[in-house]
Amino acid sequence: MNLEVEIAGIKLKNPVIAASGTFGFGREFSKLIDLNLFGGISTKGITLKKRTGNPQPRLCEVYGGIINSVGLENPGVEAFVNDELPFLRKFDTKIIANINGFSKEEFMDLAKIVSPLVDMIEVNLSCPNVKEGGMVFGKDPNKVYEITKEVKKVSACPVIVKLTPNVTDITQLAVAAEKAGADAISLINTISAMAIDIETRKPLIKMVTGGLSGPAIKPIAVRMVYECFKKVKIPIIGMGGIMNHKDAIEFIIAGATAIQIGTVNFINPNAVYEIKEGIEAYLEIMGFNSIRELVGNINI
Amino acid sequence: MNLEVEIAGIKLKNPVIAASGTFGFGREFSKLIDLNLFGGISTKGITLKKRTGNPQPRLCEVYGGIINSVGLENPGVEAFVNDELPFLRKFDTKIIANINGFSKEEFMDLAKIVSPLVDMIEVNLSCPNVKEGGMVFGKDPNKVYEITKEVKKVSACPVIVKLTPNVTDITQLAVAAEKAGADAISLINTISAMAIDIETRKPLIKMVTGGLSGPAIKPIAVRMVYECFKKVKIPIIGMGGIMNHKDAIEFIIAGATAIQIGTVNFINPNAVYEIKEGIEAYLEIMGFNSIRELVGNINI
Amino acid sequence: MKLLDVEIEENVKIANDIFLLSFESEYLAENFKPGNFVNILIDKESIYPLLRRPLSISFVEGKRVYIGYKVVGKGTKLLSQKSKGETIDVLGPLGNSFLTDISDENVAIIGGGVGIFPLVGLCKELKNKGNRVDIFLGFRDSNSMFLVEKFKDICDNTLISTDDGSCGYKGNVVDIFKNNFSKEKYKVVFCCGPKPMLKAIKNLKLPVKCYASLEEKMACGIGACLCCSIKGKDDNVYHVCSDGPVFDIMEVEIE
Amino acid sequence: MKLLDVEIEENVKIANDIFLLSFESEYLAENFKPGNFVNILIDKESIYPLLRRPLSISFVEGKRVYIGYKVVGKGTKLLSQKSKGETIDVLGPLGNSFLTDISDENVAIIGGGVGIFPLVGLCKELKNKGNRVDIFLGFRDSNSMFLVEKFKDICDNTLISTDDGSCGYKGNVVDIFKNNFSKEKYKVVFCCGPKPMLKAIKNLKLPVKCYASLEEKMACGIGACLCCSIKGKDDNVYHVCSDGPVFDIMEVEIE
Ligand SMILES: Cc1cc2nc3c(=O)[nH]c(=O)nc-3n(C[C@H](O)[C@H](O)[C@H](O)COP(=O)(O)OP(=O)(O)OC[C@H]3O[C@@H](n4cnc5c(N)ncnc54)[C@H](O)[C@@H]3O)c2cc1C
Ligand SMILES: Cc1cc2nc3c(=O)[nH]c(=O)nc-3n(C[C@H](O)[C@H](O)[C@H](O)COP(=O)(O)OP(=O)(O)OC[C@H]3O[C@@H](n4cnc5c(N)ncnc54)[C@H](O)[C@@H]3O)c2cc1C
Ligand SMILES: Cc1cc2nc3c(=O)[nH]c(=O)nc-3n(C[C@H](O)[C@H](O)[C@H](O)COP(=O)(O)O)c2cc1C
Ligand SMILES: Cc1cc2nc3c(=O)[nH]c(=O)nc-3n(C[C@H](O)[C@H](O)[C@H](O)COP(=O)(O)O)c2cc1C
Ligand code: FES
Ligand code: FES
Repeated sequence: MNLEVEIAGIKLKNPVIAASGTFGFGREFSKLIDLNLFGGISTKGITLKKRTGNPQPRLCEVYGGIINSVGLENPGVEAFVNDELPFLRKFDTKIIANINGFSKEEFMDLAKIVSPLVDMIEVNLSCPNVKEGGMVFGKDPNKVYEITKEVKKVSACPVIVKLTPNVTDITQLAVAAEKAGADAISLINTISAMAIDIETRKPLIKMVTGGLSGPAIKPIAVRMVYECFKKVKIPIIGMGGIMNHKDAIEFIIAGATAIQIGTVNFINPNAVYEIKEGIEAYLEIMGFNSIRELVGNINI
Repeated sequence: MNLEVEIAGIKLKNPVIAASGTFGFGREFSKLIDLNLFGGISTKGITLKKRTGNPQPRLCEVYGGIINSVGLENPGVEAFVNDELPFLRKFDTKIIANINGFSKEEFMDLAKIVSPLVDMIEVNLSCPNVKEGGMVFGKDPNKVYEITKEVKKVSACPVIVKLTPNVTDITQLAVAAEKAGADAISLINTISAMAIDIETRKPLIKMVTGGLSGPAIKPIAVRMVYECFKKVKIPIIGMGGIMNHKDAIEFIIAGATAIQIGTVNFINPNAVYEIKEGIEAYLEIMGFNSIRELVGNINI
Repeated sequence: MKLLDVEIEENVKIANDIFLLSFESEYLAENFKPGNFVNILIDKESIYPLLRRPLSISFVEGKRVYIGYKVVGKGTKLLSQKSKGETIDVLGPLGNSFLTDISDENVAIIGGGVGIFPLVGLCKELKNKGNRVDIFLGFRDSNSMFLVEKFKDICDNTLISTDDGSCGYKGNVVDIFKNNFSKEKYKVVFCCGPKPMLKAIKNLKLPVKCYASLEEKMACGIGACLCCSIKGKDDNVYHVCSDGPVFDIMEVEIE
Repeated sequence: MKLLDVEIEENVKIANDIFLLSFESEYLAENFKPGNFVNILIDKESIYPLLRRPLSISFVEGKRVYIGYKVVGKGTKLLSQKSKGETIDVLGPLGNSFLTDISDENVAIIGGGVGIFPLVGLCKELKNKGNRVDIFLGFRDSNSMFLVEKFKDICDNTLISTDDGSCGYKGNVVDIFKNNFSKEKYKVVFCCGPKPMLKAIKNLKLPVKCYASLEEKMACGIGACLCCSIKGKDDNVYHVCSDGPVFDIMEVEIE
């Protein structure tokens, strides 16, 4: 069964990509699973300078999901290029650098530095856990357009724009990204959320709100992928709460060319394998010849 | 322990209200539980004319939640007033009429008819399951302002405006409602969502998308209540995924004066009782003298 | 109807993926009418599955209530893992029932798959009232057959069909029924089973009254949430949980 | 580290809300170092609880691995309901370990509450290497005491304190330790327990090395998600799961 998918001329051997921020730079998970299994790996969000991230607590569990507020802790682009990328490059999988600027110029600088060294870059216009940049830009279609356009100009590799779900109409962001020349969009990033410890009456996340991920957000994510699929022609990378191959298939039917898995990695590091196998079996049973036939193939 | 809360001069003996659309007009649940337990009951959404609602399927289950697309099936305002209200009026609980227009004028007409007969009206500017009115109006702060203003003019009782979470910034809606004279706001209505049957590749909801409710949406709802609490002075009625007294207390700490319970009624019809008792015990253990001390009493 | 915590007496596999569960409940046993169902909360702490699951009461014996079900998804799987002594939360009896105030008549009953379960209680009641009952049972194959002996004990004639012919007639249960039906022979027809079966029966446009027990996804099970709507004649809307599950087959749209 | 499906051998209550779980795993037993923990997936199908739960390996005996835990929330409650023969999914061994390549030294170890569990393996190892080990154990009251006999068997001195004085010294375990401590007496100090206890120990500014095992909420448990950060000196960030859980107490901020 052919699981190969193509995004802007880049061939992924299968549609399963590790989601940014849940997989570090692959090193830790490489001890548990074969990274070659992945169609691609999106790195932990990278910034120009090293960041120590947000204060504790950064994590809490809620019904069917987790809220995180890591706040883009990362070693900075230089350390990424020197210390992390060579390791990742050893594997037969596409490397996607998730980049995070706090201004248009920073996004451009990051793109200039990493785009020649990776297969794709993912412009994170949706981080809910930083006070500038991220979602602050990403909620505004004009900003999405502007940043995408500039990044495209300087990027040596295809550009994915990662969209935030915390908006009235995500398709406006998708259309803005497409118009600006994005090669693909990825969605959704986490949904802004909050939980309170009723004993201490303190928020369970130090920054008060954080980003909700995991199964709880899946039906919202599937809806958004479907909405975007109707509005843009560029490939969509879908994610949000995928726990197994059935969830992944839902996203593909809704219009996703590829999918990313995040939170599930913490629970079941074998998820990539199970999802890949599950999709393959499904395609066979349902009589499809290739996964491409399934993308957006919804019966309305 | 004093559980009484006040909204625009109306005293609710406790803060637990049955959420609109999950409780019909009380008749069915009255066979299972004592309706006098509720601080208030928000009725099934009422329209001027009878509506048969959306086609089947209208319901599906997802991780930690349900998606519904009832589409405001209801007998129309006349039948409500004649056939349903007299029954509801027998109980010692505040009756809130949830009204749904497809134009400003319809909202006004509904308010004129029902407001003299009930304790409060809840202007539903957030139904995701109709093609006009509802959320289509409710996403636009200007429309929220306009409709609230006109409804306030003609209403003989306090006006609650029910807000949609499907927006970039729910506080804009809250502020618009407050400026227009709303006596309270209630949030959140369901979140637009979608699920697909991977065998048939059909959406599990006939109208393709529906509204997500239940525990999955709780952290999003708590966040929105907290955001609104910081922006408006009028009381907030919080809801979204409340399953037990702990969840209810989270909403109150986040800033809700009262709470509504929806989906949980389907699972545990005793929830109202358990939540009321649970809040009471909590207040006692934590040394509060009244529930009012808890509203918005968050430790940041 | 009441909310009841009941203790499982038995929960046994009786065919491929098919289980028969029983518990004691005087209240349910006394108030049961054939066609009624219950809405079961399998695990109070669970948020997935979240909702209760509607299952028909198959039959009662003394205080003992029997429910038969097929494992199709997460809820029924969880239920099948419960053992004797464990407690489940049951809301019921719910819904209307088959019209059974007839006596000394010839009745035909058609059941397909798990739709067969609620027919046990119906057959018992009709026989108690002195009717002659022919039952037509459709199964996928001989491995998925259940309760056949029970029906043979109760009914006058038990006709069986399997899709693959591994037992009884080969083919569709509606065909067998059609071949046996005549206006003179039967006064009334009852049926329960998958939608295609019910649709085929409706399309026969029988010259006698025919009542079908229907299914729709349910949240509340008591008529409050309006999720389980079904279209009737003249743009009427019914609710399967409270107006049904049993309807005059000609009065509702079966899609 | 490996992902292992292990079969529960025993899961018994040993004090108020406190359980001791064991299973056989040659791999874990062989690779275990005192201080290591595992990340346990209690129920593969569950979405609430969703994440794995980090629990220290308390000690090993042959191939048998022991884990002690307190029921505090949904995950540990579910775990306490598992019985012999049931399978759990265990990821481990994880984290660094207490520095134990010392011999013929005097060592003080302080444990509070469930922080006592990982100290059993530590004491065993230190004794094996010929050290003299004094352990200070703090419990809430005599009903919440556990493994005391085990420590008495292993260690040279076992000093106990309870908050209410119902057993041993009345008061805080740090106070007892402080009264017994001198620079000459102990070469190194190890500790594990609730944050207030660790903070109090840090505030003693001991003139000898002191290592503490810390806790932070964890998602991955292997250093990938960066949720379990802890501030070190000079604006450094460590991760409790991969750089820890054991840290030089003076090198990290304990809030
Ligand atoms: C009035 C009534 C009586 C029924 N009686 C029986 C019976 O006696 N024996 C039996 O085996 N089955 C019966 N069913 C069908 C039974 O309710 C479903 O098989 C069951 O809910 C499946 O749950 P699940 O979690 O295993 O499946 P899932 O597919 O995981 O369930 C997902 C959701 O869909 C709903 N659902 C799935 N299938 C059906 C269905 N066919 N009808 C209604 N809702 C469904 C579930 O309740 C749940 O909300 C009856 C249904 C109704 C409405
Ligand atoms: C490295 C390490 C070793 C540990 N060793 C032990 C041990 O040997 N024995 C023992 O009883 N406990 C130990 N704990 C604490 C144990 O992880 C928590 O008590 C447990 O996760 C609670 O889960 P729950 O579902 O019952 O509680 P809940 O409160 O429902 O859990 C909610 C969330 O908070 C997390 N959480 C809650 N309490 C803690 C905590 N104290 N530390 C970290 N995360 C927490 C849970 O993992 C979960 O993600 C250890 C923690 C860490 C980090
Ligand atoms: C702990 C954590 C850290 C994350 N960090 C990033 C990040 O650095 N950049 C980014 O684009 N997305 C980040 N995300 C979002 C995920 O990539 C993904 O969009 C989201 O978690 C939804 O997918 P899931 O439900 O499968 O986890 C992070 C998510 C989690 C849980
Ligand atoms: C089946 C169903 C029908 C609903 N109908 C209405 C309605 O008519 N009017 C309205 O304002 N909200 C309606 N709602 C939304 C609820 O009142 C509530 O805002 C939402 O379900 C979130 O709360 P919950 O998670 O506790 O259910 C409906 C919800 C459900 C599940
Ligand atoms: S299931 Fe709620 S009305 Fe029928
Ligand atoms: S728990 Fe993921 S880095 Fe420590």
